[in-house]
Amino acid sequence: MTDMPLLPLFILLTSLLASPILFALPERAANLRTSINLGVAAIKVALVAWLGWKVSQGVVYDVRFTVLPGLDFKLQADPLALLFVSLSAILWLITTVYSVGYLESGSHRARFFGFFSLCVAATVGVAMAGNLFTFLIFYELLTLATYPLVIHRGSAEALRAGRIYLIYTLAGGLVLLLGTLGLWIVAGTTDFVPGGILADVAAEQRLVAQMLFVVLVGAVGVKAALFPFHAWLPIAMVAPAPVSALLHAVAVVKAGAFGIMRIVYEIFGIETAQALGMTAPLAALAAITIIFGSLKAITQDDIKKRLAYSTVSQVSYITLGVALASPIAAVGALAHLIHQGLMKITMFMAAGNLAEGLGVKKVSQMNGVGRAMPGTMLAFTAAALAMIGLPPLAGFVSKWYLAQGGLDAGAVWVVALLLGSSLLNAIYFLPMLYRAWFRDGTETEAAPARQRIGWMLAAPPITTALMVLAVGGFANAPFSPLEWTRFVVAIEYQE
Amino acid sequence: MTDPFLILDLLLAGAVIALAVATLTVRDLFAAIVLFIVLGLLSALAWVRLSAPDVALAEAAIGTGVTGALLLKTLHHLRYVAGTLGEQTAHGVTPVTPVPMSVIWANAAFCGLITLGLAIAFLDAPLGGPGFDALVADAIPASGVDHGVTAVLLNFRSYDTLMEVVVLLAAVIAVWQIERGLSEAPSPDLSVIWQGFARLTLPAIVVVGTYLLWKGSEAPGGAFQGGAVLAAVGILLLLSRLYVPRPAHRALARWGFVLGTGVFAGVALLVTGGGRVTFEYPPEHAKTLILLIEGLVTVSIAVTLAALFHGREPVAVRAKEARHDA
Amino acid sequence: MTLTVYLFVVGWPLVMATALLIPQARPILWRMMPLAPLPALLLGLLVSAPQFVTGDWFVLGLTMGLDDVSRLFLIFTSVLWIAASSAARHWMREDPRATWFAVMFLLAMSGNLGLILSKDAMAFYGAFALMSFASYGLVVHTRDAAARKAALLYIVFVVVGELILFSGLVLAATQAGSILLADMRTAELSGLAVALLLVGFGIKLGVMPLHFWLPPAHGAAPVPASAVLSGAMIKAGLFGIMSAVPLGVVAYGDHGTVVMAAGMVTVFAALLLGVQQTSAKPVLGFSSVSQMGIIAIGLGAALMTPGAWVAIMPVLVFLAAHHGLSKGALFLGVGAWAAQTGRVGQIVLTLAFMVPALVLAGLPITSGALGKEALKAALTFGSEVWLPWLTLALTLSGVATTLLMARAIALIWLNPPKAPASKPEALALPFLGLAGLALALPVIWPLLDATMAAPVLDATTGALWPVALGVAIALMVAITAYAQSIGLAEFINMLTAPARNLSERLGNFWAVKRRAARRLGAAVPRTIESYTLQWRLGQTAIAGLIAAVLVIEAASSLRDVRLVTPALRLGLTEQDIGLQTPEVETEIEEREPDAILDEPVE
Amino acid sequence: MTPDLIYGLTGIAVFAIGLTGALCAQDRLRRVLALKLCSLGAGFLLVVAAWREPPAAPDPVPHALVITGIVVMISATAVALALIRRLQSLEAEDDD
Amino acid sequence: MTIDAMTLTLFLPLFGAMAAFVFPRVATGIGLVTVVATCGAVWLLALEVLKAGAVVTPLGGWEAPLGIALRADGLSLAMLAMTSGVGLLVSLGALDALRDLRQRQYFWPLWLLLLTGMNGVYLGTDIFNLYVMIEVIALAAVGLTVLSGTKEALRAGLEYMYASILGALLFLMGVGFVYLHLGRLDFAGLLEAEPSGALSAALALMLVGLLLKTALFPLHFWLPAAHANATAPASALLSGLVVKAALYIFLRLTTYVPLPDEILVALIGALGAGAVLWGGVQALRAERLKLLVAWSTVVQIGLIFIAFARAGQVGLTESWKAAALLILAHGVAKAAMFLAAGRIKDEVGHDIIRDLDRAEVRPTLAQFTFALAAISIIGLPPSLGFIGKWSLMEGAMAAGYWHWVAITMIGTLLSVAYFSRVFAGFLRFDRVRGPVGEHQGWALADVAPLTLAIASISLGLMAAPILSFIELGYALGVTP
Repeated sequence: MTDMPLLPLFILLTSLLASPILFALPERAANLRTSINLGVAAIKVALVAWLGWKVSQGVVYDVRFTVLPGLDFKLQADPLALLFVSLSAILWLITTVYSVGYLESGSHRARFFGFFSLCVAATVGVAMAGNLFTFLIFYELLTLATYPLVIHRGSAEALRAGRIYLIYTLAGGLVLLLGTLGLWIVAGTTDFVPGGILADVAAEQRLVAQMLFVVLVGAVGVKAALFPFHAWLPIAMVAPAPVSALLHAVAVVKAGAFGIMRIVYEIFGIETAQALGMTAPLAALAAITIIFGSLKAITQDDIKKRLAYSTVSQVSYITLGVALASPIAAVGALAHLIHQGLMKITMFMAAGNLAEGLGVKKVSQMNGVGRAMPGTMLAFTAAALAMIGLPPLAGFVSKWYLAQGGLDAGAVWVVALLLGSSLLNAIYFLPMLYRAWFRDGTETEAAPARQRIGWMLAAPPITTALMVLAVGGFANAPFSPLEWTRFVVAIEYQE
Repeated sequence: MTDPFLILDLLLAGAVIALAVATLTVRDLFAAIVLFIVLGLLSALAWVRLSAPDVALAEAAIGTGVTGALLLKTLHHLRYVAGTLGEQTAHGVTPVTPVPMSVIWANAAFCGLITLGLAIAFLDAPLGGPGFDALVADAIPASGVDHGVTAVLLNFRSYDTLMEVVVLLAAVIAVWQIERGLSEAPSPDLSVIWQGFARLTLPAIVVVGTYLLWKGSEAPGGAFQGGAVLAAVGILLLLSRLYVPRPAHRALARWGFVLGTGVFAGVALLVTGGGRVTFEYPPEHAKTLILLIEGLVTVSIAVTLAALFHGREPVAVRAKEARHDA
Repeated sequence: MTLTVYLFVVGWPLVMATALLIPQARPILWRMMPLAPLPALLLGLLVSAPQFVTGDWFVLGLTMGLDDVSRLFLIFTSVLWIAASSAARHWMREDPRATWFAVMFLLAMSGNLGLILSKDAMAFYGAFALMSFASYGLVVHTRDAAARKAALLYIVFVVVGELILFSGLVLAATQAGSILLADMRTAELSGLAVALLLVGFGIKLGVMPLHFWLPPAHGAAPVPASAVLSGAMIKAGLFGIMSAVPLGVVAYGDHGTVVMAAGMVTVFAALLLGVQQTSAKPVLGFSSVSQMGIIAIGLGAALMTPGAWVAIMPVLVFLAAHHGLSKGALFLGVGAWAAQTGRVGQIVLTLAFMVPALVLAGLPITSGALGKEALKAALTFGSEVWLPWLTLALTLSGVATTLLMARAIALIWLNPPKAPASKPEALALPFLGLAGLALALPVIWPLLDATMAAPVLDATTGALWPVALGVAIALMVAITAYAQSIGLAEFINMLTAPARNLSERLGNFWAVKRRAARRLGAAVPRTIESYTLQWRLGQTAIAGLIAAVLVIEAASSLRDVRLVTPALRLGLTEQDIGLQTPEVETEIEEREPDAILDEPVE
Repeated sequence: MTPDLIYGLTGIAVFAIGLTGALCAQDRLRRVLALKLCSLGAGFLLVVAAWREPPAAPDPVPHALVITGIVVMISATAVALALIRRLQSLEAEDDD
Repeated sequence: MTIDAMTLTLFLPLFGAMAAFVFPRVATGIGLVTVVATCGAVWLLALEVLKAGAVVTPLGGWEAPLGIALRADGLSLAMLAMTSGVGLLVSLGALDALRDLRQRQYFWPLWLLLLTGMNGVYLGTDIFNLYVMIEVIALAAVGLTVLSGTKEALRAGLEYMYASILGALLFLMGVGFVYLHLGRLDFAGLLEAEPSGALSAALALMLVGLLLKTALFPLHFWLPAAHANATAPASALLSGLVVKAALYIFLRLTTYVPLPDEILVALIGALGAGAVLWGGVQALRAERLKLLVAWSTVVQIGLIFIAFARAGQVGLTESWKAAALLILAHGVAKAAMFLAAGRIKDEVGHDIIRDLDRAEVRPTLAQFTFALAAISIIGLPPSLGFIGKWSLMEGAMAAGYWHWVAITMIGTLLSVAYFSRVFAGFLRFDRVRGPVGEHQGWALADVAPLTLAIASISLGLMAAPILSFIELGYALGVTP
């Protein structure tokens, strides 16, 4: 028994209800808006913490009501969901602070924060969806809520980016709808059940099950920026910095990766997926994406684009970990879900600070920025080193587990892949650090846009950088993401 | 054995079809409308032959008479607007791009196919077959009237009839709305003799109409026919300019339009209660109520039809408004 | 008769060389050039060994003959000479010093054949010297600075080598008490004699540290000369050692250790030096050095453990033939490539070039791999202490050779060798022939001498990975080098270019299609719409639809379809549906609770 | 051969003629006429359906329906004609 | 005088219409009160239906074949509820949208008569009565169409009038054939009918008549112009509600009269597919916002017919539910969309899509409303449109009719494409010089469309109750 069975719903509603209020606020009511934003974000963190405590006590949450006969809208708070919910709640709080600072003098703030809030609600919904149908609902909501954020600037370029984003994600969503329908017809349910629901179907109708796998994973693969579907992500970089940060760290891309996880683990079941012969191609695709993304990142001069391609690469670690079908790799994948979020959000906020404070938008302009903005660049450095995978930072932990998992699954190439990818990471991150710290800033001195940034911009990246240090350094501590991940994986692998 | 009437039937049918074709193909619109009126009258004749005098009356009065008047008035207006008032040979009133003959033939071919199909279906159907005859016969005593058609109209299917009056109401509202501020074509110049004729005939027509209404309960005739005949009075009044609507008459006209409907619906509602549902007249008052309704509906119908003929809402027209009322 | 035959075989090139002095005969003689080594080949193929002929009246008594080993040497040497002379015919066509070259070429040929056929020290030495000195003419042929420098180095080494060899032979003859090589082979020679012999022949063999002359000389000589220099002549050193040193009879532990060590060093040091070269032929020269290192390993093992000689000897012969054919092919290949004028020919020849290159590197099943595997097997009879190292070295030599070959191929393209104008296909033919022979060696060899071939045939096919590793390293190096040369960003751009091109092309394709579609999409609906409006097709559709429905209905009534309404299908009656008016006015039945919604709609 | 048969077919023919006219006619007024023909045809059909062999009285219900139909039709006609008048005036104004 | 809820639903708007006509000065007040009261009546009726399943009133006490009975079950009540609910909100929207006194004065009686007609259709069980009702609807609707009085509106209205009359006459001819065959005109008679030539003819005529009135491709020719040129509330009513009446009759009719053949069902679906594709293409081409919305109505009607045909003849027992869901979804969303489009036009001064982004005034709330409605119309979760599309596709997939799934998906993509044109106009700012007065807080006029739009989204989560509700009273072949 729970004393509050609707807790997941409340967590969803906190940001969902905040959104219309934020829409309705007049543009000039900045203080009120800020307090609502921060208040709701804080409440949400508190609620999630409570939920986490409850769930760790073994309380099972299951909120549902019937939408169509046999088809439920269902929220659940299993450990996997909780992992993602906590990530989004915490990062939302931080990003909100950052956005408030970032948009201090911008236009359309009511719209921005309204959709921002909606976007987080959708992410939370994606996390806590108890079946694929509910997942689909929030997945589409996420698309719709992020579109106005992507095109926030309202320029022709932004609109073009938004259109591409919309085409990719809505087409993906449509395919997901098709897949969900197919699943429902074939399996009679769309519930997420550890171990999968398709074992019988896969045994009887192998081809159908395979097609279903391709359709479903392909559909969410669009948001996860899997190789042939990655093109929207770098283009969507026209969005304001907090949006990019959120998009890459928690919301869209992670929703895709999370979807792959749910589909592989809880719709098909890892054994069934393996028996269908679908995990190997998925792993190969992930590998291609990892290398491709890194290679593309090297050639980018625009900081945000470089980071975007880095995301393309890094998110596929998660897919890889899932596809390797090894519990250890799964730990790595899940841990990377969290770790990458922390690292990438740090970097994007730092990049935003560079653009805001110094007008630096290109790698080639980064000379000497370390001295100009030491705090921001320290955070960036920590995240970059973590990305490369230096112990004991966050990235190291997840890569370590992925490599172990690869060996465990008998795929030695994974180790080579990770080494290669880390090398490539180094190739594109180290020059940035080098420029920032060891070159004299000739160009930035001349930049006219130079101005001081407020604490609301400076603090968030430093906070997340500290978290990057913490989750890596104390990876084995109780309640660390890694520990929680192990717990989740034990459930998914039914050990 | 040949029924002598059959020859009449065949002739009549042939004439009807020929007139129908002629109505659509004759080039002059005025002629087309006249042909249509003839067609309507012949149809009414045919329906008399089919023992449907009520229908024939209604068709002759409303379907042909009032409709014909409306059509002619419209044609007059259009020619006035187009500036072709004097030219009797004008073919059309709207500028049109010709439809290719192929399309016309295609349409005709499809319609021929439809005719064929419908004819087969008709021949296949049981003629003189099942109907409401028995039910009506059973129910007539309780209906409060003797004449079948009136019983159906005002009792068994009074709901339909109410809605039919509502249709009229809707039409008059729509027409007022549409024509608001429309400048009028000058009436055809009716000679003094005409006016005198109108003066003489009007009372007679009123008497005929009232009689029809009264007869309706036991013999052919009834509210609609009566109303139509009375409407003819209105039309004559309007045409002869013996009566010119004024803005001040609007309120009265409105009341006139809704009178029948309102009373009809009101009675339908008022009789409820005590286990009776809407429209269920207490048998003892049935005849009275029906007569009341019929009478008032007749007035409404007459006023409405006349108003439909007149068209415009009588308002003080400002020049600007007349031009563009958008 | 037989001595005459032998003398003819050796002397025929000399005759031709003499005839070249007559200008009128030159064209014919040039055309006959490939025929010069032909008698030798026929001798090798037709005569069954062993055979000894003596001509006592020559000098100190001439002894010539053939045994199993020299017969095989004779065959592959003469094949090489045939190929080289065919190539030379075309290579030298326009050369102003063609006659000079031809004379030297024939002299060297004569010497080379002669030393193989010689069975006594004097004849051997004479032929050896003839060959060595005539070769100077070949090396110096172009007369340019590099050639002169190489020739100088060459001649110094030759002179010193001849001196040492002479001392060695004299010492050996003294100790054996006979000038017959066969006697020396069985005598217990002193360590010094053996050492002198080894050094003397070693210079020819090019084993480090006696190799300095070899790569420049091979690089400087014209292509046909390089082919025989590398393919045939350096084998004379091996042949000399095998003929004169009492291998398998006496153990020379120290010598063996030195030779073996030198061999091992040679294998890899040649690699390091070879990759630094900037044109293809010196690289191939270093590859020869490296290959001779392998042979030196075999020799060293035999020197240490005489018992192993029986096993090692056939393998060494095989390796010599293998290397001779492959390397000859490679040198000719460089020439043939250089003669190509078209890109297609170059690419085709590059691909063909890879055949002997891979054979040399030891692709499994080819002679290179078989030889090495056989050598590994034979070495098990030798010192156990060295065995693992030797095996490792031999295996890794595959990697080294692959790298050298890759370097050579790369250099062909990067620094194309020059070639005189001539018919490209005429130069390609000898190359292809040799390459084919090199590839087919494992098949041909048993036909020539089944006994000698046995250990080779018994050998395992060899492993792919050394070659693969070599290729991989080469590729990586190449990529790195390329990346360095064009800059990293550019390089990555290039790497991703296919994807980008594809996406761009797709994008363009789609853009074109989209524009077309947009035009079409704009035009077609407008056209349709205008027709629809003008012809009032919507109106026609009304009639059309009614007609269609009627026709469908008529058709279905003919088809005897059971007509059921959805309501009836579920077996509902009028009463169920509630259409029938019940007796009383308003029907409000009490139904089962489950038909009523659980909760009222808000 | 009975009257109902004759007039029934007549009705169908008039309906079809009207339909053809409604589909083909370009002139606004003519289309109204064509539609009127359709309604006439439908009236024929119902009246015929109500007809019984003479001693028997016809079924009054279809008669009532036809009367209703006639009234409905005149309402529709009136509205259509009003639209035509108004439209023509507007168009004429624009031409000026 | 005890009047049952069903009669009230019918008579309240009728009396309201008369009153509003007679007292033009207070027409607005009368109209609003009437609509609210009608909502109340529908509510009462809903309670009765919830209790009893189906409620039948034989008017005049005459039983069905002779008299006319009114019948309310889940489906008809759902339609009634949609009509009155949407109607109420559109009425509120009309308060602001109709600024001209005369427009207002005529709007109310016409709209209330329209409401009467639609309520009559949803309660009717007699096909001749349905004919009269669709005529009431037609006249009132034409009156509303031309309320703006522009030439375009009049032209469109005339075309609409022709189509309406012709459709009704085809229906009437069908009624004649039904009588010829059965001798009765109530639904129950149809249910008992044995197939015959006359019934087939009747079916053909009535079906096509109804298709013409619902504007199913290729009989849609009158719709876009009519809906695009009417005033905003009129468009909302016409597009959201009026075409649904004929659709409803179509649904009822096909339940009681056997569709002879799979081919006919496939034909209907194919016409729906044509509507989806052609309407989508035309919407992409449309230059004016309201025209685009009107074309999207054509598309949606096509989609409803696809839903109807999604699983063939055998599947009709279930397919009608999908169709009904889509009808409801479209009614609510399209009304919201037209009202929002009207608001945008009012504020910006024009509704040329290409120039929307040049406007310096951006009625944010109306744009937001438009976007919300678009979500439902596109069929994105969790809107009711999504649920409808879901059931459509589910049925088609389960029956193996993949072509309907494909068409639906193409239609969805098309709708994204044409709506994104509009969104780009809303959200682009770089072509405007000077500050944009964007967020102007709440405008009262936006409340009605916004409420409708939010309803269209959130009703999706209530699909299960709605679905079980429309099954009440065995509306269309549902076993208990």
